[in-house]
Amino acid sequence: MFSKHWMLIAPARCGAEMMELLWLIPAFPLAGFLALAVTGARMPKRLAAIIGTGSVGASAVVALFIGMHFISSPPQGHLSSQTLWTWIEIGEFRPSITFYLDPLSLVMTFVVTFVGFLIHLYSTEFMAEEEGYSRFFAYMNLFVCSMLILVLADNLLLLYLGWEGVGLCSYLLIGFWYKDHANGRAAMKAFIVTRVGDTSMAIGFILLYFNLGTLNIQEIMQRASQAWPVGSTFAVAAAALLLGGALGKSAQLPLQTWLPDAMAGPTPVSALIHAATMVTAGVYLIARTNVLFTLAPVVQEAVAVIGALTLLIAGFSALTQHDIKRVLAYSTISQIGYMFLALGVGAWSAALFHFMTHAFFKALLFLGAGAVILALDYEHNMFRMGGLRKELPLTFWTFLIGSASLSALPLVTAGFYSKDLILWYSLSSEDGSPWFWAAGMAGALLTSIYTFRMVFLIFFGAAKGRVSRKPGMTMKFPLLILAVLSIIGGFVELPRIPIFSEFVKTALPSAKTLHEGLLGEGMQQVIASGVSLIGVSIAYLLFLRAPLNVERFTSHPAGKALHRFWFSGWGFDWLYNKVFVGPFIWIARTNKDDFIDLIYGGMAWYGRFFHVALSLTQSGKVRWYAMGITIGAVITIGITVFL
Amino acid sequence: MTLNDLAPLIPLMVIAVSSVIIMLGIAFYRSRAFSGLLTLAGIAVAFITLFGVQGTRQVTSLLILDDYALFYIGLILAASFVVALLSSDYLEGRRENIEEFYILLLLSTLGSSVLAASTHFVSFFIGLEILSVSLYALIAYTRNELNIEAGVKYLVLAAASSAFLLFGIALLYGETGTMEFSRMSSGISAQGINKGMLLTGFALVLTGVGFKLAVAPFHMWTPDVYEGAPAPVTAFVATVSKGGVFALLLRYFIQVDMHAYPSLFGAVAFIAVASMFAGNLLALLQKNIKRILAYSSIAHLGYLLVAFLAGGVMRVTAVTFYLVAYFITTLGAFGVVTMLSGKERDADAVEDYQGLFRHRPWLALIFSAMLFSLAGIPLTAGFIGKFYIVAAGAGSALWLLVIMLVINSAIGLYYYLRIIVVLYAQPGHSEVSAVSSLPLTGSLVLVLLTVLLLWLGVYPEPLIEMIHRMTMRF
Amino acid sequence: MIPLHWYLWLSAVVFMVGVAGFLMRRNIIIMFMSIELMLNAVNISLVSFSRYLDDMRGQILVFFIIAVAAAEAAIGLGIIIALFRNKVTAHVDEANEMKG
Amino acid sequence: MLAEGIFIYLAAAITILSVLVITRKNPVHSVITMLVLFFHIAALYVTLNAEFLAAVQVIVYAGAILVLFLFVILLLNLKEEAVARRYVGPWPLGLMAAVGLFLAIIVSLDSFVAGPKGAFTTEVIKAETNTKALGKILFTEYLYPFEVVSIVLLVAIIGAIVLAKKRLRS
Repeated sequence: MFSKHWMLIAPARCGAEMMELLWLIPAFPLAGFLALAVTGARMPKRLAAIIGTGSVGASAVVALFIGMHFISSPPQGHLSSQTLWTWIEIGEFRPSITFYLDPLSLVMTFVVTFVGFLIHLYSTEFMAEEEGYSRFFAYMNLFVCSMLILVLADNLLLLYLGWEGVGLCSYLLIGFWYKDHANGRAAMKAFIVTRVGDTSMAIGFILLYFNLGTLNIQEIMQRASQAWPVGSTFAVAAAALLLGGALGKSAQLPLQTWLPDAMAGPTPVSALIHAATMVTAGVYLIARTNVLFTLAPVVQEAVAVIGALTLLIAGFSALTQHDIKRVLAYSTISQIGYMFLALGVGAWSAALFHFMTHAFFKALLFLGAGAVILALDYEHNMFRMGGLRKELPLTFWTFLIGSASLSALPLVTAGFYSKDLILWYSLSSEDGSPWFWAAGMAGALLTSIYTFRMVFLIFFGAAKGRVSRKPGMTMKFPLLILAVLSIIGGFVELPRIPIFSEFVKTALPSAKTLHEGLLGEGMQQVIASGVSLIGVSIAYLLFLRAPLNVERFTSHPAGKALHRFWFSGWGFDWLYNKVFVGPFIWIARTNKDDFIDLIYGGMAWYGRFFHVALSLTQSGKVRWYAMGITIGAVITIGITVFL
Repeated sequence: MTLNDLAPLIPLMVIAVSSVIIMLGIAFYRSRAFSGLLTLAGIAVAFITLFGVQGTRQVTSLLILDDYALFYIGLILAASFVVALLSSDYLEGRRENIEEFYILLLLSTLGSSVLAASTHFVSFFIGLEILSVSLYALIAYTRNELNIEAGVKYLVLAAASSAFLLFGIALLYGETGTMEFSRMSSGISAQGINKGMLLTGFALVLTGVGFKLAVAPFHMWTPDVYEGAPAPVTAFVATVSKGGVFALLLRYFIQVDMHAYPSLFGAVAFIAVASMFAGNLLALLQKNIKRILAYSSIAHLGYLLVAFLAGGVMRVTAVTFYLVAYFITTLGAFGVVTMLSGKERDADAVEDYQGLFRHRPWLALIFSAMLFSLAGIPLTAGFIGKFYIVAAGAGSALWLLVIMLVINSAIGLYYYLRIIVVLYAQPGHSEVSAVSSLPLTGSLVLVLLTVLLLWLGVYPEPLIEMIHRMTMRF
Repeated sequence: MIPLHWYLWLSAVVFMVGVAGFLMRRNIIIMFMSIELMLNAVNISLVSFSRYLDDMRGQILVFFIIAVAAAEAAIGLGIIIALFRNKVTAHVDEANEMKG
Repeated sequence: MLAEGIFIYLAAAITILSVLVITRKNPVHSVITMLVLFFHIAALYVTLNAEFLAAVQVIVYAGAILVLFLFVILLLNLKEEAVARRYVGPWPLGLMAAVGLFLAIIVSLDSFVAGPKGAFTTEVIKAETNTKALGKILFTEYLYPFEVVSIVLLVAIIGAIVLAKKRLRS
């Protein structure tokens, strides 16, 4: 009765007070993390699952309510912020704990909480056999909390807190199975490579703070556009430094090497962190600070170029992988490349749109891959799979939907609409160029080839492994929901009905299109559809119909070399090993007794020396102490009287 | 001098009266629980009556009950409340007749509170002596070899340093003709400031106060006394006795306008730098936790003096906030030591803590939180405190001191982390970690302190606001 | 009238003798007596200031110093007895279990 | 002239006696010397118009504190201490530190200027007697510290008992 009553009141209460609940969104996962961390392994698995999943679910519900309210009765200026408290206050340095909600952060929050919730739900079953069950959920909750802080942050310091928080959780979760040293190494690699970017970003933040005198992101954007003319050195430097951070976090060229190795973590982790949310933090950062990038056209151009290159390079690499998760990892890099391309040509909302659809279908693909991997007893190699269509029908169909969406099969898939938008803007935008468009098209072709290569290898052909475990309800349900989202998620932005970009336009300026005449939007859609369909056919021909052709190609010396080159991710790891790691180790080795060591050694030595020397004064003899006081008095008198 | 004057002194009187009640109570009925509860009640009542004091009340020329004094008295009372809670289980079985401990504890709290409210050399001296005299007995309370040694050392040196202090007071009195802080500056300006004898007086006062605060070069007693005293008493020495003295020092030097004497400023700066280096370097390879904490407290007082030297509105806020953070952290750290101490000896060797996380994850986490705060890691109260000090120092352009502070924080990090590493290492062979069960009150106190520590690290604004309001007068 | 400086000199000399005794003698009881000497030196200067400043407050402080000195002596001697029970020595430097 | 003469005698006696106090081998001798010293200091107070303090000096210092010292010396029966070495090993260092402190203090002694004068001139005190004048201030302006000093004594009593009491055999 009470609940009914409450239901009646709730909509009325949902009014202005709704926004007051914003803080609950990150607070729930934080509470979940604390509860799980505090009780540790003592907590029963069931309870850990309920707390871990429930906390994210609760914040998803709050996000939904707030989102609905935001859409139905938008707050003034289409943004609202909630200041919880000011952390410290010293002059201009006034970092507050403030959450800032505008369409951009709302979309991010929505995706993070919903996809996060589904992945948590999936994990309750996926991880059921694992040791450290509650540890897993504690990390995951902490991750969701950090990610929400990151996207809701109103100032640079809070954003940085979230940024480092997700980095930490990524590190912890990649190395979740810490008993295997390779996993620890992968975690370390991810941490160090992203740290390169983080450092650059931190310097950028400091530069912004010292030049513009505020930490508040909106104020920074305002002041920057007033203080810095387009193309000024400061704007370029700041944008470039922030870009560095974005490249590291989003695994873009040249800092992309960590992501494929990050697949060492449990599959839900890969789905949540390394596909749907964290890796897109770079996209978010650039979108959030889009004013800066507009002020620095050079850097914005660089974003587009990097995006185009990355999507191609990663696409080729994905083509050759055996490990199903590595295919998806390269595909993620490639898709984020699309988002960067969109950002680079000023199609901010297209990037965000692709982020959203990508989160749906890539999470779906990872979760589907997880189901396959679990079914085949942790088999990752696609060449040892096959014919799973019959055994795992639901997984097959959902995986197929995800793949279709990834390959942007026309009309029915979400990926089609988002990718199409990017391709269109890469050509028609003021900053676009046919080259970008061509790269995007080539990428689209690659995408559908490697995606359907994956589908054909796993689900078609002869069965090669025995299915030992079939997914239960808690794993199926998220797959279904995500599959639905992978289809209908695209309908919010149809070519003539741009609901999504209308919604976010208060936060992200709409793209300026110039060369309308070169190629109509409809024409370009037809071409894109054709390309993806061609890709699927090629995959069908090469990997299902006549796999021999591929083998013949790869057994040819040149083909072999190319295969190896792509397989190893264009040799970036090799290159970095030779250029950075090798010399670094060499310098460290040869320098072992050299002067840098001498500085540190010397400092330690002096520390020890003074410690020993001063320790002699602590003789334990009262007389000596009294002498110290007397001499101290003499010194004090000496300084005060004679100085 | 009317009854009306008496009203603001009620908090102090409550403390004094409850100690007398306990003393009389002991004569008729000896009971640890009874004395302990009376003590806690007395402190709590005194704390509550603090809120009854309205406005700034000057009681004769000796005491002032302004917001600043009330804040510090509140802090002191809270700290001794914690110490009283920690000591009840600790003392059990360590000596017969532990009820007198509470009388001494209450009276030394009274002494420290008098210091916080002093505006006159006479009340300063008497407050200091109440504090010290009861500390002599508290330090040697359980009467084992180390206790007595620590007690003797503290007694001999404190008495001598009191003599130095008194000589300084006498010289200042002779030069200015008054012992009131507020009238002293007018007395000085009548004299012209750079009088050698006046400065000698200041220097001698600084010596006496420096001894109590345990700053270099008057610091050498600290580790021995900290090690030898019973763990809760060490917590008391480290917090309550220093808090009162520091409150007084701040008030005194603000009222006589220390910044008018560049050389005095130089002397305090010398003491600050010497304390930071001495404290941190001595702690570097130390193997005894109590001694490490002693050395670290020397360094922390050095940091505090940096803020003390900074001028401007932020000085008092920075100092006070840092002291609050220091109180919480120190009480927490010594609380952990107290809880782990066996009856034979205190748990003060670093090896005693090896692998503590495996036996007692909670205690290890709390201890790590305290150490993080001491090291000034973000999201703890210690970080905010240090941040304010750096900001205050930088605001007054004391760059050299700020750089020294930063260097020393880096050195400090080393030995704090060293302990933390030990906490999470494989367990060693120590009888201390095998203490059967932890007393409930102590555990609750520690949890509360940890919550406070994190709370202040994440949400320090209310306290800062409060400090700002309370100390606005300066 | 005798110059105030003379009293100050006397006070400083007695203080020095007190400090010297405190730093030189082995016996802790003599050390205590040295502290009393220092306090007496302070008292001499305070009483003379009081006289020369036409102000009674210096004498008040002396009064308190004497009272406190008595208290310190009492507790000091108590602790000396405790030390003697433990170590059978009045040589305070022999109590150095703790150092470093 | 007489005043100067008396001062010079008292100052010389005080200096010499205090040196004797810290150099006697037998602690009992030190105490006795100190007794004489305190009488001289009391006499000095009398010349400074502080009769009350002179009396307190004799009663409390000589009568109570020194007796306490004597009592402890006898109680502890420090015969061996009496024949042992008088000074600590590095005593010259201690002496130097003491002399250094002395020099640091007296170096600016000449710059000493007495502060502003108060209301209690010799005539006022003569009219009122020293004790009465002292009492008046003590029991008005300094009433609280006067009361609080009793707490110092209380602490001392409790502390001394706590520390010196014999352990119970349980």
